[in-house]
Amino acid sequence: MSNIHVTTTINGDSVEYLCAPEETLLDVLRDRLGMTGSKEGCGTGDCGACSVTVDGRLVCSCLMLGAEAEGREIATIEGMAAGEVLHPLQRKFLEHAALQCGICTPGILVAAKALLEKNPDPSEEETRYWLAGNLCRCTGYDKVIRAVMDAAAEMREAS
Amino acid sequence: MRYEAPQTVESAVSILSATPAGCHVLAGGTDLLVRMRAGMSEPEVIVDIKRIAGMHEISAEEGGWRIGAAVCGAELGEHEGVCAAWPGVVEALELIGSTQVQGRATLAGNLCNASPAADSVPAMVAAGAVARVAGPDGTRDVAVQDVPTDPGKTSLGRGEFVTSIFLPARPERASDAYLRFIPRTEMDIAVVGCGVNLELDADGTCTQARVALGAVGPKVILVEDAAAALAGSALDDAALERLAAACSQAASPIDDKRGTVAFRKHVAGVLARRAAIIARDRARGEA
Amino acid sequence: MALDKNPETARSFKLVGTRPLRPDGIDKVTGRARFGADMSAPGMLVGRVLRSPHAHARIVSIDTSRAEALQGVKAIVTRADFPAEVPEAVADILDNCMAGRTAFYDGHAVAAVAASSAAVARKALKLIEVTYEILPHVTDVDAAMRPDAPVLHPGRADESVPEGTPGNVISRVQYGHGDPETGFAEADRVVERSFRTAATHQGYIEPHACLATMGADGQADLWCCTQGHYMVRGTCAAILGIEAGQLRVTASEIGGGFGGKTTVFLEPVALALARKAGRPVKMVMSREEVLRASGPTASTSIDVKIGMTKDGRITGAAAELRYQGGAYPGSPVEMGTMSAFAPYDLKNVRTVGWDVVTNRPKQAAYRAPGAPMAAFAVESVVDELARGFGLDPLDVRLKNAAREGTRSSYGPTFPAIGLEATLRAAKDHPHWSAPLGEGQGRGVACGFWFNFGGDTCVSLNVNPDGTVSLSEGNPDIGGSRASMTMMAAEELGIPYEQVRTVIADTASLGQNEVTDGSRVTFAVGLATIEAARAAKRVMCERAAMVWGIDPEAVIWEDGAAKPAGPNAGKFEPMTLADIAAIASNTGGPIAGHHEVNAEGAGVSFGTHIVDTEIDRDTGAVKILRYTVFQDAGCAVHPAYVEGQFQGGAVQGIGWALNEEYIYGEDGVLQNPGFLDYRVPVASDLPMIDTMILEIPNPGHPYGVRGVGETPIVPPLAAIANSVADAAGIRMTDLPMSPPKVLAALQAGAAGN
Amino acid sequence: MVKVRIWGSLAAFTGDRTEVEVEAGNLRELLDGLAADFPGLRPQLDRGVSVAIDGRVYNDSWFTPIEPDSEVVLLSRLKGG
Repeated sequence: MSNIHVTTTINGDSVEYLCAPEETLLDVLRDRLGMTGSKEGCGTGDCGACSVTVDGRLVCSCLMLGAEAEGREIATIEGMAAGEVLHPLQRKFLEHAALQCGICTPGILVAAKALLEKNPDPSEEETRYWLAGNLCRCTGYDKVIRAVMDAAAEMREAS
Repeated sequence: MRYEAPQTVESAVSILSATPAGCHVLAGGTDLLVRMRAGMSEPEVIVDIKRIAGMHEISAEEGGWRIGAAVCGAELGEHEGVCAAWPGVVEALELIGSTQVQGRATLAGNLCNASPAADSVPAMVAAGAVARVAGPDGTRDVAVQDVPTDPGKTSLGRGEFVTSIFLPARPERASDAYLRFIPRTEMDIAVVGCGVNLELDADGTCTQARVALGAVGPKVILVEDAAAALAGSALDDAALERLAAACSQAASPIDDKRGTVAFRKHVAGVLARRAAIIARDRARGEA
Repeated sequence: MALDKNPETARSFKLVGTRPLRPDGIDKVTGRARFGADMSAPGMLVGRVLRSPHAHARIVSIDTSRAEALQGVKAIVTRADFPAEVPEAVADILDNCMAGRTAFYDGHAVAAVAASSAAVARKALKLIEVTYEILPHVTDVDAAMRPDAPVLHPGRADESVPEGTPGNVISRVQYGHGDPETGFAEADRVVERSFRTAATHQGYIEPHACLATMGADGQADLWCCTQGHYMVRGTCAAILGIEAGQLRVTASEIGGGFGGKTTVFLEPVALALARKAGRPVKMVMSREEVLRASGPTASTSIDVKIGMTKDGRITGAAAELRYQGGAYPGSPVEMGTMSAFAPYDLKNVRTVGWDVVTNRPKQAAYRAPGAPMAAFAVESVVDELARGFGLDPLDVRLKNAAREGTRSSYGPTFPAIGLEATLRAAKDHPHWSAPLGEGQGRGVACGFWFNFGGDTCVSLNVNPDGTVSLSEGNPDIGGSRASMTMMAAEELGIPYEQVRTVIADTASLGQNEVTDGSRVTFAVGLATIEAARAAKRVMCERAAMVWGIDPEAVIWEDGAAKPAGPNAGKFEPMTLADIAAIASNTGGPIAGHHEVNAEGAGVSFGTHIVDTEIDRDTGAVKILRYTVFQDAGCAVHPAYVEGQFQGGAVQGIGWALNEEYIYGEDGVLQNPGFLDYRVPVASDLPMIDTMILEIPNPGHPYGVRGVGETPIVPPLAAIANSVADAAGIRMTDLPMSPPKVLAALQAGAAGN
Repeated sequence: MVKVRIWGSLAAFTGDRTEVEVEAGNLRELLDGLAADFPGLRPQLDRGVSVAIDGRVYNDSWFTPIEPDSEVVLLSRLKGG
């Protein structure tokens, strides 16, 4: 069982790592690269806490092998803020108290960002269906949905 | 375990042929990785087919559409041509899992996983879709309904894998629809799934229909009686009633954690009726 | 003693009641916050647990030799690695963390391994050979109470259980007063009905995780996600036979708990592995392990009988509650028995509860433990009676509502309570009178929960630059650092930003009760206020020294010490920063602290209204509109109070509609994953509207009541009542999953 | 003497009475008095109880004062989530 050498881009930085063939991208991010912002809530693609984008496409990093990242562009929660300036979604989540325990928050933020990049003006229903793969057990989703819609409105105004 | 990402079909076939039992094809990986994690699959080799040229392509062919084995649900949903011609197939694939899963899951993978509850398979069977299979003896085309044989089993031979799915050309006034029943609004495996594909003539009479059911038998069921119930009708209430009855009759489900026999048989008819109405309205250009 | 006879409810607050950003917010939106599985240590090993595949089996032998021989395996522990005798209070907990002679449920831990990598650990588990002798099993509560049921723990029944009761019944409890039979005789109609509820799981998104180190000198460190690191310290020390003072436990950020993280599962095992291996060991549960082997709540079987006059007066009420709490004694049946009829002012009431063991994982607390199931049964029957007489279900509840002076169904007389206020608010709310469409229905239900206090320590340090550091000992599970910061700043009269609150480890503060019983804002808030008051006293003394006047002649106002009046002298106020700057010159560092067993928490009530729509062809129930009315006493940070209301309601919606533990004939859990254990997803729900009522709790200086648990109590019945209104069917078996609703519709079982 | 209401199933150990009288000026004296007067209650008292005094619930605080006219109710030990 030999490790695989992977060269990829994470949050704009060129990254190289070695990983075992069966290791998921989530394992690589958390255990090899120390990027623990992506969380494992289920390991089976049912909770969305490990959401990242790969070449701009939202995926569960637990459902992708680390080896598959070769040559791809990965974006994680760690790359969402620009230095000390929070992304509007991050700011709105704080303003709306859209997190309680915060474990699902990184995944929801990554997923919401992917939504707004595809659809800057989502309806409540579109937002709810887009985020259906991100389980949150604390908030009942109410404030989460409000925060995403509010961030979308602010981003539309700013653009 | 070994991970291989060949760049050609030939090279993929040769790796697959060399380790027939312990070799698994990786397309979207949304089933394979879950099985591996649960210890249900322990492949010796994983062949990632996403680096093979053409696997991500959707191309027009003979009036229909050829969809590469690595085209994910999100990509298919963004393709205007396929969405216009085969909305039922597209919505079936798009129902699988979350937005995240849509970034990975493929028609070919859903087919080859051979789950009786696979969402896209009844829609593809109703559509008369054909899988192109590459193998040691070259390529062959197989009707989608002949690919799965039993839960988790396919008719693919040693060294073979699906390289694309072909959706045939559409006549005028034809459309399809897929509906499934799940307890929540998202994130579940179908308790019952139903794909309906219809063609109408100029005065709205159904000239041809294909109806397929999922999750109510060991593999997808193409319900001939249901098609017969619709063909020649104006898709009126009486015809829809016969359709529902035929589907409830044809369903041969089991009791399990996701539903009971009685529930599944009943809902098979309900969904067939509802899907037929959607397909009819689409074919009429009303939806 | 905590009781404050003079709550400052009349005073106007500057910060309390506002919505500042939470202090841990940026860490949590950037991925920096460290949760249970996010910590690592040099030389860390990976720990994994081998679990019983059988529902009930005698462990004949465990052979670990082949696994030990595997390269990279550093330690394996079985029950033999734990003390043979442990204090009685932790005996069941140890047996649950690592099985002794018997595996009592599918998923019960039987061995654990620490290895150099996850892959090696996985391989090692396969090499451990366990010989089981399979025993007959029982997972259903009613089946477990039959005389011929296999008995898990012969002889464990306590003195409350009558002679001749089947062996899985561990205890019996009875509450009430008056005579229900007399009451039934006075009724115009008596409804008697049986209910069942499935076991559900708290469903926190963060699986249990910990990182343990333990040296040969007996000193140990543990990092873990828990609702109570002091509880972890005490329990692990007792189980491992070490001194609590030698074990320092640090609480990570916690990814949800809802009661499920009020006990230990992995922690003692990780410490035992770390001790044996001499290296740090990290253990993280998979989701499957969480569902199979942590602590879901009880499944129940409940009979309710209520008599009512035709004008809506309840004349008599009785209930018999049977709760299975898994493989060990301690289901929350007592709490169910006490809370079942708590919203009502009853002359004649009796509840009987039975605690039953079965071959399932030992239940852990789940948000208002025991109450939602009891409320489901009682509130369904109240609704059926009201509906049967053509009465408004809110009017019926108002007519019978418990209020100040009511002798509660569990005994004590209620002080000022907010139930009536929630009912009136519900009745006046536009939701109650909004029109409904075809196939839609509206339901209402009430819920009650006790709140707790318990041991609490807070230290407040005034730093030389005039900032304030607050240390508390309760993990922040839903924004409590924000409310502590607010209460400290409010009391000191300084800006919110000037205070930073941290969760201290077990070595840094005295004993703290677990984050449970909706206690944190109440009890830790109370201790925070008292700690701030203590610091203010010191600061007033320092100012008095500087001014050369009596400390009693100095008051604290708007963040500064001031002379109490003209007679005290004329001095410019000294701000907190002024006093902090000269602390070294006036006696040394300034701090306030408070340690208390915060007894005397106030009870809490809520009323929920829900609209549903039924798909008559498939039995699917859709939640259209939802409104929560609850008394919060005083909402310190209203956004997080609303969040508790909304989150609790949605957990209740999941329980009502789709969540359930499904066991096969073989006693094995069939749905140990988020695919088939169906918690609500965003698209299942509407917005959850809330109305916070504030009837001050006289037991807290600011009037705070706990709010976290009550919101999960009403939804089960509210939804069942809404379904009854929409479709004329009375659902008595939770969850109301589509096959059951469809079957009820098809049976035309209206009113049956 | 303080009147103490106990829950129904404990009456088996108090001669079928659900209200008993105990000489007590605080919580500790109450619990000790109950154990002394009704030894059958001892196992339950050892497992733990809560006590409502004038409508407020106490778990452990021994020296919580109890007035002769206080309403005192013995409750199952409360547990939260």
